[in-house]
Amino acid sequence: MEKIWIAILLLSPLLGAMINGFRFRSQNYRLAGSIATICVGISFFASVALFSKLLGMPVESRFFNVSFFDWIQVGSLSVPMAFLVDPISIVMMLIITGVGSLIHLFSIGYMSHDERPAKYFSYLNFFIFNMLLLVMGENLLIMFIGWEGVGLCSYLLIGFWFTDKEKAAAGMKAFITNRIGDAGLLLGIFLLFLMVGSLSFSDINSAGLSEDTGWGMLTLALLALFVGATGKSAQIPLYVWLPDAMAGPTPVSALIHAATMVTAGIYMIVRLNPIFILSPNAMFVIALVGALTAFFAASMGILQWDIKKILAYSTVSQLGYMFLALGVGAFTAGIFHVMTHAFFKALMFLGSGSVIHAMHEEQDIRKMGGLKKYMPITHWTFVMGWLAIIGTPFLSGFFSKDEILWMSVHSPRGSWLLWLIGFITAGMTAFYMTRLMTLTFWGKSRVPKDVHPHESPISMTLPLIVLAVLSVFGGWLGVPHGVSSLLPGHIPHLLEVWFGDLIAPIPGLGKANYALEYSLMAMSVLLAAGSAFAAYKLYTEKESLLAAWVQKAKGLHNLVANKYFVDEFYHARIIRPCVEMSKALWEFVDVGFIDKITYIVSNAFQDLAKAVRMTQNGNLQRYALYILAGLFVSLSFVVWG
Amino acid sequence: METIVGVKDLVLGAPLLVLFFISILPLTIKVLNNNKEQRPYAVLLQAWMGLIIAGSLYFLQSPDAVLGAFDTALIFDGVNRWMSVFLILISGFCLFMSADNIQTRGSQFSEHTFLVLSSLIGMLIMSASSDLIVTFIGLELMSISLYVLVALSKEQVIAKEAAFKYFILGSLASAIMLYGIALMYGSSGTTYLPDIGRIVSELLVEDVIYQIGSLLLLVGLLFKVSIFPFHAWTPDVYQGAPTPITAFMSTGVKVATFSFLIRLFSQGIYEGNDFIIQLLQVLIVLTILVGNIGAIIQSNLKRMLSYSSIAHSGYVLIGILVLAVNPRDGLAVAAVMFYLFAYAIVNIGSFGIVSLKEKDENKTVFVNDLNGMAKTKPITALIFTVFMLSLTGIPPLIGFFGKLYLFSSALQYEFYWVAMWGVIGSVISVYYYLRPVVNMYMREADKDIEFARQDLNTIGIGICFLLVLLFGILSSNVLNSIQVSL
Amino acid sequence: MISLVLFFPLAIALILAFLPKYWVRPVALFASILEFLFSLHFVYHFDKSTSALQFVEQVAWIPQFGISYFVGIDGISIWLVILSTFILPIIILASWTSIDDKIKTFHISLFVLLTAMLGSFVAMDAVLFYTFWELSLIPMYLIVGVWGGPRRIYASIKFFIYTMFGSVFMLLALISLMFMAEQQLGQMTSNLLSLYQLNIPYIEGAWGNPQALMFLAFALAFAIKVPMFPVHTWLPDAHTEAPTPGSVILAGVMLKMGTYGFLRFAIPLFPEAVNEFTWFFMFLGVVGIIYGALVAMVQPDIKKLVAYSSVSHMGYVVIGMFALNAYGVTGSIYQMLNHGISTGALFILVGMIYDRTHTRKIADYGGLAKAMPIFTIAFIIITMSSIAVPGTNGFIGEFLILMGTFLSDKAMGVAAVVGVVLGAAYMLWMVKKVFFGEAGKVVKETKLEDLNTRELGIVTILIIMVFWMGIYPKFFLDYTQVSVDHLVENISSYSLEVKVGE
Amino acid sequence: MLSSIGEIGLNHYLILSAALFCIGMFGVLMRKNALVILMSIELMLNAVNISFVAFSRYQNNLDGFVMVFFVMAVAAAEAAVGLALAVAIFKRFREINIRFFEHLKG
Repeated sequence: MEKIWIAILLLSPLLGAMINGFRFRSQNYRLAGSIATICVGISFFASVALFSKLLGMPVESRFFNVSFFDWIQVGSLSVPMAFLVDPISIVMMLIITGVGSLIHLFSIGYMSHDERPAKYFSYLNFFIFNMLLLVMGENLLIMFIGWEGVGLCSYLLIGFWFTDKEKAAAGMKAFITNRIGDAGLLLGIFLLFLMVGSLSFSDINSAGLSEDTGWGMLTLALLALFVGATGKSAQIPLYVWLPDAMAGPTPVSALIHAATMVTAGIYMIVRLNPIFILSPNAMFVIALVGALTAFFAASMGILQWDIKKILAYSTVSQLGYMFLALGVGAFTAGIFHVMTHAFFKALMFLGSGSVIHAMHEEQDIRKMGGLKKYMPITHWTFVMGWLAIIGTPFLSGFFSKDEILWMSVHSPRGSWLLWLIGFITAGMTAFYMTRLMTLTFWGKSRVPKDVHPHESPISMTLPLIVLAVLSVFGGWLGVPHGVSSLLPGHIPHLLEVWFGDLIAPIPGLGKANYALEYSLMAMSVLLAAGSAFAAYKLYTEKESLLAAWVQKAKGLHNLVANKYFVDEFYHARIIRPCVEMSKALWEFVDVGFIDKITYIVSNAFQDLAKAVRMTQNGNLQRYALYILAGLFVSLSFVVWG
Repeated sequence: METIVGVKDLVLGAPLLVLFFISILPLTIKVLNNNKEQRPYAVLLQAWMGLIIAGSLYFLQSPDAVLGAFDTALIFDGVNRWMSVFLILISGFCLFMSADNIQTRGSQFSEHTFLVLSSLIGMLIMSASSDLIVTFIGLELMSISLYVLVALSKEQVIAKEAAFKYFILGSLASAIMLYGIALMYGSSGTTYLPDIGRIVSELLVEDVIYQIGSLLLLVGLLFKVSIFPFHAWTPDVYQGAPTPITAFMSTGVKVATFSFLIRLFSQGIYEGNDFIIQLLQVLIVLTILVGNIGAIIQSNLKRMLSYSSIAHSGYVLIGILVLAVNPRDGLAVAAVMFYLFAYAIVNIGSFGIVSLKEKDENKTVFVNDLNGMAKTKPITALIFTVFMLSLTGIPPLIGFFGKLYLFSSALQYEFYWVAMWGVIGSVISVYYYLRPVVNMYMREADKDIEFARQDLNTIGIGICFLLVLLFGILSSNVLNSIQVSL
Repeated sequence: MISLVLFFPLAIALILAFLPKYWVRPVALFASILEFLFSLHFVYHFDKSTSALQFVEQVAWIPQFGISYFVGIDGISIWLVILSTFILPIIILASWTSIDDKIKTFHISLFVLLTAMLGSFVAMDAVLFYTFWELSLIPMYLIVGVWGGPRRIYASIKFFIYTMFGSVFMLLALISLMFMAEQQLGQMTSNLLSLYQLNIPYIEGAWGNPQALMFLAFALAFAIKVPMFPVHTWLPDAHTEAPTPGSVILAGVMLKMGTYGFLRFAIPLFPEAVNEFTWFFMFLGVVGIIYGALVAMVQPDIKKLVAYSSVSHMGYVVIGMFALNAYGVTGSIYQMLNHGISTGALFILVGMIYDRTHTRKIADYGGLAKAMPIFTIAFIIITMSSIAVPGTNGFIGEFLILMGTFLSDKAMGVAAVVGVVLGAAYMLWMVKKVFFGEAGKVVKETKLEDLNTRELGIVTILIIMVFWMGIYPKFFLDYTQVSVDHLVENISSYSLEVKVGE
Repeated sequence: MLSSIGEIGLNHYLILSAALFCIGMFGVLMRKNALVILMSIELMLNAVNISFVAFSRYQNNLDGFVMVFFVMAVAAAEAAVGLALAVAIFKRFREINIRFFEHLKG
């Protein structure tokens, strides 16, 4: 029975993509949009149905493992086209299809005056299909299909307005950076296959691999997988493609680069958490990279002027948090932060989308300001998202982020340094988010004369409202133990209960010291409030003070504003030498060396031929001389030889 | 022991006698109606009648009998029978060609036929003889008639020069050979090959005279098949001579000389003579290289084909080299004969096409005269391409199987280096054999090519073309029938 | 049945010679489709459970040397036969308008080339294989030489001499194998099944080590044909100068004769030499991948870029084979098919633009997507297949090859994976330059109309194949499974039998 | 005076014929005049005749003498043809020095 549900769930977005694909020339955005939204809606209802069915099942057998046909059958590798729906994947599926359908609805309005709406919706549906493949795959290889499929879709969608050279280049950059990650993932898959002999998740997790405290084969495999994750979830060093990916339409950024695709890396690590636990070194690396990414991304976010770039760096920073959580072993907190982040980040992206739509494609916040009165709904929903992200108590951001901060200290794999980095980043997050709010919505209006911002239509504001509600109340799904003990009625940590034994416990986790937890929580709330207030003041009245600070820290300001020159570094140190080398290779090895040898050989034969021709000079006696010389030489051999 | 010329000898010698009388028939007819030249086809008819009779006489002999005539001076065994039939076929085709070619069709066609037939008789004697002096006489009869044949061409300048060069160098070489024969006679006491063969083992050890003699004899013969140091005359003479005669020389002389070389080596004259084996290896490699490399930049088609014929005699010599190691290797003899058969067909065909292109006397055919022939004369272009590819040794044509058999016998006796260079030589040959193909198919004709109507010649070319294709696939039957008759 | 499939094209070539000009093309197309249907007979009657030779036909050809006309099909060669017969109708369709002079000779050489290729895939006798191997040179030489671009003569003669140079050494090795058969098996034979029984002496490290020398002779001939790194320079020249159909058949099928040769001759005949030289050939393969990808990145000409990309792809096939495990070898056979289809399709598409714009310089292009949307979609799908995006055929092949290589030699595996990234880089870079961005010189000047029905038909067939082989590869892999396992398990003493009851 | 010279053996004749042969050879190589070349070839053939006779005398069988007649016959035929050719060339080229006909080369 659930086999049909899963088939419908997967195939309806594919079907939607096909329908829109074949009529890609049609201008009727409403028809195309509605087909796409309905298809994703069907998947959403199917996942809700599966979710309810899973709820009813007993804890230990709470999964569906459905195989359709044998995909690859070579040697001892047998890969069935099989799908696994269990607590982890159902959560991801709900996020993808839920947030996805909201974003599809939003896109109808957003894409109203685009010339190729059908093509856009077919790509979007194809993306959902690939993302579902990724999360529902029963083995690493099906996951890998979804993995590269979403990479392909992000390439197509980022480069959707391909007539513009930068946008096409951004698409290509995204695909190639993802590909570098995928190469790492491939190596990880091979190493795992070498150790376990099968690629299916259940076999790998239950293979009983030994603890690998050093840098053994297991740690290398896990690090290779992590390289794949950094490629897809935009961590250092492969995060450069995400800010440029903002070239795509805003709903795309909301869906792909906030809610779903970028979380693929986290899903994979959570899916394989039993073996990640076995290698403390790998987890330490993950945690460290996560923390550093969070810190640097946040710092870069502060000085950006493009509304979508700020949100992009904020996403990279939040992803850094999630990897920090995974690195210290708080897998549930990681997934919980994925969910809450999906809500408020999608909300903010869509909010920025409606702002850009209203401001006729204007994305620079220096030309905005005071939009509060023009766009009330967008403004208030944006405020909800803002409050959630900076971690105001009892909103979704607060629960998930503080859980991560607390675990980064409390977990044996964590350390005070990690907490400190997280703590400072939380402050910075509050600062840049408030800066964004003040410069776009509050403050005095810097809107140029000819632009008249107006509120977006209902089809765009409805998803905003729904997401705002989710951002506010989403937090209650995973109330941390420390907080729940304060509140009456002791609300359980629903997600923890829901995942049950799928998440391996962290070895050596001590008793929670609530006092320390509360003090840390209080400190982070105070820091957030303080930096938010500072940002508000700086960007409304104290412009001069801001300018003075910028003047004083000239070098640092320039460095951070130019994103630490990372792009230029990559270009200068990796891409250009690579192109130079290939030019040199082609010049000197192919044309210069190998072809030269063929020329040399053929010229040698030409000269030899000329020499032979010289010997034939037509003189009779010269020929007689050859004969007698030949004779004389052989005679001398006979007589003296 | 007295040697009486009995009836048996006459019967066996009948083909030669028939050919002799037929050769003087056209001359006598010409003299009888006071020197008025008959029409060329009449002369041709008479010549062909003689050839058919001689050919059928050969077939009358039972296939595996080894018959000796004139006190076994001439031995008619399997090898000789095949070679003689080849020679008769070759001279037949060449007469076809010369009947149509401008340079040879003129007023002296009956003299031309007489000389061709007497040269044929010389070849037959040479291929049948097993006595050094009889070979010398056969060789001289062949060569002298060829010297005159080359000079007989209507074209004034280069034919006379070629004839004179051929004459001087030819007689020099035969003088050397004769000196060799004298020394061998001196050291062994007889010129009868089987006798020499029996006493050669103890002769080799101490008798330097014999070694020098056998070397000189070999040099004389190698000159005839234009092996490396003695090849210099070939390009000039083949280019100078009229095309039918070039075809006749490049195939007939080679077949006759190689059949005598087979007789010589299989009697064990050079068995165990390490110096000769080393010398032959060096000469083979050098001949193949000089032949192939020399042909690369030739712009004159006939000159290119002459260089290629040098290279091909280098390949055939591999078979003789194998015979030097093991005189009784039937496979090597069969390989040599098969290669000669393949080479003869293709060469006559190619020279036939060259003579097709010669409309007036002093028109030399250049490689880029063939430009665009694929458009104007598609069939001739195809035939010429097939000939070139067979010379290169591309399967499934006959040339490839000839090379395959030769290289297998070479590798059987561990002549790795010889096989290596032979193979590299055929790769080099690809370049110049494909140049005409390039001109025909890939270049546009600046002026239209029109051929003289030469129907006899076209029949000859057509037959060669069919033989090349046919015996490419069925090469085993030819090889089989040769082997059976050894 | 094989002889029918093998010699039917020759008969057609003969018939075409006498047909009037305007009948040549339809008859050729119909005959090639017929030929494809005949070849499907093998797929239908193929017994997947055995690794033995099937549809065997044997006739003594040259008894003195033990050479026989001995043909058969097994798991390794079945799909290559089908690929050849599948590609031909597509080529004839693709060249419907682009070839206009001497079309009779063109189609005759196409059919002779098909016989030569089919022959080399089914020949189980060494000399017969060599005959078909060399025979394939002539028609290809004519196709490149007569209908090619400006430097066609240089390119065609270079192609001919390169391949011939390699194959003549193979001939010597072949003949010495026949003599070894005479010593060890009593009578000289070039029948492959008995040659497999030979144990060719392998003297460690000695200069004259027979097995190593023979292996290298065979390997040289096949390496030139594949083409592998140092001897590949003939391929870009041949491709840029060849007409579209020439490039398609050259890249589509002829390169596979080299890799097939490795699988059928070089690896099974000389097991010890293979073990010793595995790392060397894998190294060359990997160098080929990375070198091909890097040089492809800077090519100004689309066709040269695709040519270097096929050097890179064939590098994969080679390292897959020399991984000597089930994944690598199956992957390499599968990659041969994929390369045939995706690179063939690429050349057809490039040919289509070339027919419209008569320029192949990437710099002239730009913004093609706006002018020719359907063409762009087709090109992007084929590009995805050639850079091995999952869901397309390229991914299956490359995944299996990379897994096989990684399992047999980690360092090579890692280096090969780099190729995956470079592959994406140069292809997408080219797609960006040609299709996206502002309208380039070509789009502004010439009026480009999108694909017509004929072209659309060809492209759809190829795209269907790409997705079928990507989504349900089991159908294809089942055929090769047993033969590959048989080859991989007893590499050291490989032997093949004829299926009983044939 | 004669007896002091001692017995004239086979080697003397061989040396004589070898010397004559070499003289003939140098004649062919050095001289420019066509007729002189013809003559030197005749000289080489006669040198061979001497060695034939010498060998036949010292092996006292008659084969050598018979061969001499064959050689002489062949030499005569060659001379005839050679002279005919020389005359034909002289008529055409008005020049007997062989340096002049080097048209065929390369």
